[in-house]
Amino acid sequence: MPVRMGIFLCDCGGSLKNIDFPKVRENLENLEDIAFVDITHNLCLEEGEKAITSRILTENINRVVIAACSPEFRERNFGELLEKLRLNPGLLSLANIREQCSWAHEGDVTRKALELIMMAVGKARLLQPVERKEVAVNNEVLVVGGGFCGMKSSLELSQLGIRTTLVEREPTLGGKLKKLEGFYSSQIEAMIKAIEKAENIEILTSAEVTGVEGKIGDFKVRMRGTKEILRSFGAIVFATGYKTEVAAGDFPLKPGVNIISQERLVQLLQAPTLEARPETIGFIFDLSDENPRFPTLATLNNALAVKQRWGSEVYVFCKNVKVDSEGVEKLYREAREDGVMFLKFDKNPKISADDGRVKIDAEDTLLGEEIVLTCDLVVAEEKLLPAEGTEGLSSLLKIRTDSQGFYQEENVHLYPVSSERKGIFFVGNCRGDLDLGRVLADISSVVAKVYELLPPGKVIVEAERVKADPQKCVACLTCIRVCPHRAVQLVQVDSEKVVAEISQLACDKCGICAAICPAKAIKFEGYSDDQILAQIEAIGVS
Amino acid sequence: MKAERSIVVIGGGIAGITSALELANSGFTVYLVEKEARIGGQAASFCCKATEVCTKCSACLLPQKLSEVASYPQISILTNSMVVGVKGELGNFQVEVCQKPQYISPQKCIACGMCTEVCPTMPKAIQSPPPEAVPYSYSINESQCLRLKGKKCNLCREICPTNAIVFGQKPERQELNNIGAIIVAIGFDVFNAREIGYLGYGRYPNVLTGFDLERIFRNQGSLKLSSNGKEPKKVAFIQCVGSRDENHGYCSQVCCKYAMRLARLIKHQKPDAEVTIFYIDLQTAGKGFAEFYKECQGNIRFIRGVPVEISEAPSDEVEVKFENITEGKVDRENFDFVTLSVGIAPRKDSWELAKVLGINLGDDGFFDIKEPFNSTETNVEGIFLAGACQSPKDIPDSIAHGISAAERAMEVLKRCQ
Amino acid sequence: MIVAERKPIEEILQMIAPYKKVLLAGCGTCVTICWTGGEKEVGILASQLRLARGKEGDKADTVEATVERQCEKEMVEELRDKVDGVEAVLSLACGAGIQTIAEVFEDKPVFPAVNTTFLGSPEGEGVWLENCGACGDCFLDRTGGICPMVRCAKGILNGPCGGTRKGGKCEIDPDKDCGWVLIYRRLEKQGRLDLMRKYYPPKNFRVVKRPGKMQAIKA
Amino acid sequence: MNGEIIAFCCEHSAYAAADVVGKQGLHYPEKLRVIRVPCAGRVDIIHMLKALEEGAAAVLVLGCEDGLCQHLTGNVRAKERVKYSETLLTEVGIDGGRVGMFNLAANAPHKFIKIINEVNDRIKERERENDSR
Repeated sequence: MPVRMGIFLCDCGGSLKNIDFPKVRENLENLEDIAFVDITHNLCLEEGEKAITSRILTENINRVVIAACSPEFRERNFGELLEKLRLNPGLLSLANIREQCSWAHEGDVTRKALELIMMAVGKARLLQPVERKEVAVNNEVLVVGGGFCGMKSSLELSQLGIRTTLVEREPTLGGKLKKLEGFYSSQIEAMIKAIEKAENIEILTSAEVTGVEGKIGDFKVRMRGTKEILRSFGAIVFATGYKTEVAAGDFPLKPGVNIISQERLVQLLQAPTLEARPETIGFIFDLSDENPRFPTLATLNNALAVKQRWGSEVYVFCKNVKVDSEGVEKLYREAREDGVMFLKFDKNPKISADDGRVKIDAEDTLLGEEIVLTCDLVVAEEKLLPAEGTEGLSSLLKIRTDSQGFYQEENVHLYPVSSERKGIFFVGNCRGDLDLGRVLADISSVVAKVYELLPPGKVIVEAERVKADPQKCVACLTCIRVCPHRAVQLVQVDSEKVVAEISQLACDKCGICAAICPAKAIKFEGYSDDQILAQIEAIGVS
Repeated sequence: MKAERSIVVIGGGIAGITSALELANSGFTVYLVEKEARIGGQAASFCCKATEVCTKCSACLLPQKLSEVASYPQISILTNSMVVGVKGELGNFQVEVCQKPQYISPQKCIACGMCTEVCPTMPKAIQSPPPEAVPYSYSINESQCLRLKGKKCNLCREICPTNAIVFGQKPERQELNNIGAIIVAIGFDVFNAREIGYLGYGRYPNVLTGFDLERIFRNQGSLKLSSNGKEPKKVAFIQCVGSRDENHGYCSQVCCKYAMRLARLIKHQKPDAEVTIFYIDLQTAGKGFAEFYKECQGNIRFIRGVPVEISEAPSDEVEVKFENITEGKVDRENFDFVTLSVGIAPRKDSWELAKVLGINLGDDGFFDIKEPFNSTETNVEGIFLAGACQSPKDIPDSIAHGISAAERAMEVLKRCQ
Repeated sequence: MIVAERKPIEEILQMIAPYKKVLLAGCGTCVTICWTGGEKEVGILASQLRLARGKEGDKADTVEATVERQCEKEMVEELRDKVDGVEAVLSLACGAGIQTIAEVFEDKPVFPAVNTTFLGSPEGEGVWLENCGACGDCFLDRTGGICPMVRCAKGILNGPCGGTRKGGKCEIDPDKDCGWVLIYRRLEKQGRLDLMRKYYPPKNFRVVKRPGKMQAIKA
Repeated sequence: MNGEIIAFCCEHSAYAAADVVGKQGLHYPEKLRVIRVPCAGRVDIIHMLKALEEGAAAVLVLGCEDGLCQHLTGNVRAKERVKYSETLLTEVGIDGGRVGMFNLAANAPHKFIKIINEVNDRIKERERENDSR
C-alpha cells in the first residue's frame, strides 16, 4: 500500500513563537506522500484528540507524524489514540520541537524545527505496523532452595494462587535456621507444615538443578534427585542462601585455642549445661568492611545473650558498628547499657594464643591507647560468602554475579530481585548481605514481580518488534552470545536450516543484536537501520 | 465479601509511585494522593553522582518512573490533595480527599509559559514547574498574585490558550469509594539542621546540608561558593547530623552513602580539592559499597569523631573544632565549605494522618508496624506502609519496600475475596 | 570454518585507486560468521572507502552486494548485472570466493579486501582460534582430537618440546596453551596415555606462523 | 548536511537529559540533531560513518553512565564501536575525534550541555586550524 501520511504540528497554545508554523507547513506540504499538514494548538488536550480523530477518520492515512512536545509526555497516549482509531501505533513518528528545539534555543528556530520534522517524516515512511498478540505461558514457578527464604516465597506465591515447586538440595526443608532453637526453629517447623499442607506446592528434596534452557514462560529445567526430572516452569526464583566462614587468615584457628564461630557460640548458649563459664569474652568483627550487616547483627544479639545468661565480661572489637538496618541502633544501645564494652580499631588487632586463653592486642582509636586483653573465649567474625554452587549455577544460567560472587550484578535497574534475564529472580542472602527486614521485602517483591510477569491466563506481547529474518540469518550465534537478556535461541525452521529466534517475552528491546548482526538479519522495527539512516539523510535537506 | 480492585496510595514519592506502578501493572486501579503540587517527592530533585562510573545512588530511576506513572491510564494522580477521612474496612474503604485550590488545572495546563510572560508582579506570581515536575504544569504563588490579593488583574487568564486558570476556587472535598486497601507512603522530613545551633546552618553561607548539595549539583551541575563563585578547595562532611543522637535513636541509613558519593563527585570535578569526612561509624553495607569505600579511602580523609563546633573564620571560611583522637587534643581546622550530612526524620504531619487512618506511631515518630519484621502492615487491616515513613530507607530500599507493600495489599485483598 | 581478516585500508585504496565505480562483494558464509565479510562489513568498508576518497575530492561510487556463498559459481552468477555496471570488484570473501568471482567474471579485475588466515572455530564472542592446518593427512585419532600441528607453536608431532611453562602455557607465547599439554590431559581423561609414548615420523610442514589467532575488535 | 552535530541519544538517559535542558530554559548549540535510540548499544558503526559521509561535523553516542545500562552491556559495546569507528576514520586520514562516546544520566542536564559545548568548541577550533592552513 502506498504511503499516505498525515502531519500534525502543535504550536503549544501558540507559545512556540520562535517557530514559524505556516512556513513549516508550506515546506512540508510539497513533500511526496503527504495527505495533509495541520497546525493545531493543544494536541495534548481533548480538543487535540478530537482534531486528530476527525482527520484520521476522514483522510484514510497510514502514517502519522506528530510534531509537539517531548515523547515523554504524550507518546503513550497518542499511540493509544491511534489504536482506538484502528491505526497501528507502530505507524506513529514523533518530532520533539518543544523541549529539544523551541525551548533549547533562543531566536528563530524554524529551520531546525522543519528539519526535526523532516527526520520524523523520513522515518515514518519506512515504519511498519507491529502487531500484538496473546501468547500462552506456563504460570508454574520453581523455587530453588528450601531455607527460610525459599519456603516463605513458595508460601506467598501459593497464597496468590500460583503453583510452585520447591526444590532443596538437602533431604529436609528448613535450611540454616532449623538448627537454631527457640523462636526461629518453631517458626520454621510451622512453615514446613504449612508447605506440606499447601495444595499447590510440590516439594522435591535431595534434588538439584542441573540445567536450565528456554525462556520466561517456558524454562526447561533439568533436575537431578533420586531420578532425572525435566520440567517446564514459567519463572525461577533462586533462594539459595549463603554460607559463613571464619577466615583462617584473620584468626589463629589452632586446636586448643579458644576461638569459636558465632554458630558454635549459639550452640553453647543453647546447651543446658556449661562446662566452665567464661569470665571474659571478646567478639571481633568488621575486619574488612565487606558484608557487615550479618556479622554485626550476630555479634550484637549474641553479646547481649552472653551478658544476660552468663554474666561474663563482654568486649566487642570492631572497626565500625554497622547500624544501617532497622532497629540495630537500638540493639547497640541496649548492649552498651547492659555493660557490653565496644572498642573500635582502625588497624586490625593482633590475636594470639596465651596459655589456653586468647590475647587480643588492639589499638583503640577512640581512647588513642593500645589495649591488651586476655579472653577466655573469642568469638570470631563469620564472613558472609556466596553459597556453594553459586558460581556453577550462574554460569549455567549465563547470568553475571556481583564483584563478591553473589547473584545479581551491581546494577540499580535490577534491584531488588530481578536479574538480567526476565523470569529469573534472586531473593534474600543469595544476592548479598541483607538483614531480615530486607529479606522479607525481597520475598514480597519477588511475589509481586512473578505475578506481574505471569498473570493468570495469556500474556500480550508485541509479536515482532525485534525479529531475525530466517532468510538472512546465517546462524552464526553472535546474537545468542551477545544478548544481555538471553532472549535469543536457535530454532529449527525446516529439516535443514536452523536460525536465531528472538523471544518477544524475554526480549527487553535494546537493539544490541540488531547492531551487531554480521548478516544484517535482525530488524528492530522503529529503530531499524533504514529508519535510522533515513533520519540522518533528512538532516540538512531543507 | 467482594474486595475492590481500587487502591489509594498516599504520597507520590519513590515508594508511593513504585507501589502504584506495581499495582497498576497487576490490573488494579490506583488513586495516587499527593500533598504537594507534584509527585516525585524528595528524590526527584537529587543529582547524578556518577564519576567515571555510576556510583549506584539510583536517583536517575525517578524520571522514567514518574513519566510512566503520569501516562498510566489506570493511575489517577490527585495533587495538592490530602486524605482527611477514612471509613469502612479492608476490602471496602471510603476515603475522603480534600484538594487545595490549585488555580491552574494540571489537566489543562500545557506548560506553554505564556502566563508567566504576562504576569506583572516581580518576582512572578506564576511560576514554571521544576524540570522534574509531574504533572508538568505551572503554579500560582498565592502571596504574590495580585488577583488573589484582591486586585483586578486578569492578564494570565486572558492569555492562557487552554483556559487552565480558574480563580475563586475553594478547597474541594471528594469521596473515593470502594477502595480495597490503602498504602501510606508519605516519606520523610529532612532533619532541620538549624536545630543544632552550634553547627551554624542558616548562619554561615558556606555551611549547607547534603540535601542542599543534591539540589545544587542537580540544578547547577557543580558546586560553587556563593562568596567567590569558585569551586571550594577544602570541603568537610559531618556525619550523623540528626541521626544516632539523644533525640534520634536510629541510623538514617542514607547519609554515609550520599556523603561518600558527593565527596567523590567533588573530587571528580575538582581533583585538587581536599575532602574530609567526620564520622562516628561508617556504614558500608550494600552491594559493592565496601569496594566503593576502599576507593574513597584513596583520596578522601576520614576522621573518626564528629565536630563539636563550627564557627566563622576570616575570608568566608568556617572553622571546624574537632577532637583529634590520635593526638588527644581538640583541633581546629578551617574549611571553605562544610556539608552537614543530615538524616531522615519522621514527617511533622505524620500524627495527623495517623489520627485520620487510626494507625499508630512508633517511638521515633515513624509509623508503627503490626508485628516485628512485618514492615508493611499496620495495626489497621488493609492499611499498609511503604518507604521511609515506616523507617529510614535509601532509594533502592524504598523501591523494594514499595513493591512489597503493593504485594501485601494484593495478597490480603485476594484472601478476603 | 574459514577465518579471514580485513586487509589494511591503504592496501585496498591502492588496489582500487584507478577505478571510479567498484562493486564490494560480500559472502554470507564463513566470513560473515567471523565478522569480516558479511553484509554489515561490506557496508562499513564501502562507507570507509567513500569517506577516504571523498576526502581526496575523488568521489568513489560503490555498489554493495552479498551472496550466500561466493565460492559457488551459480550463486556468484546472481551478481552479473551489478558487475556489468562497475569497473572493478572488491571481494570480501575468502581466497576460494575471490577466485570464484574472478573466474566467473574473467574480464573484470577482482581484488581481495581480506586476507584468508586460517581454519578455526569460535572460542568466545568475537574470538576465533585456529585449530586445523588443512594438512591433508589427519592424525587427530592419535592426539585425542587436538591437532599439534597448529595448536603447538612449533608444530611438533612428538611433544611436548620441554619448554612448557607453568600452568601448561607455551614457551613462545605465554598467553597460549601448550598444545601438547592439552593433548596429554585429553588422553589422560580417556585412559589412552600410552599413545604419548609412540613415535611419529616427521611430516612435511609448510612454513606458517602458528597457531594463528584472530581477535575481532568490533563489539 | 552542513556541519551539524549528530547525537544518538539513549532514551533512558541522554534523551531525557536533553529534555530537561529545554525545560530549564538552558541552551546548547542549535546545530545539534538528536536521534533517539532505545539504548546506546543499538548504534552501529555504519550509522556513525554514514552521518559523517552525509556531512556531519561530529557524531556522538550518548549513553548511560558506566555500570548503569539497563541492558548491562549496551553502553560498553557502544564505546567499543565508537573506538573502532575512530580507527576506521584515522586509517583514512580523517580526524577520529569527530566521533565520540559520552556517558550521562537522565538527571544530569548540565553534563549534557557541557558535552555538546565541548564538542562544538573542538569543531570550531578545527575549522580555525583549517582556515589558517
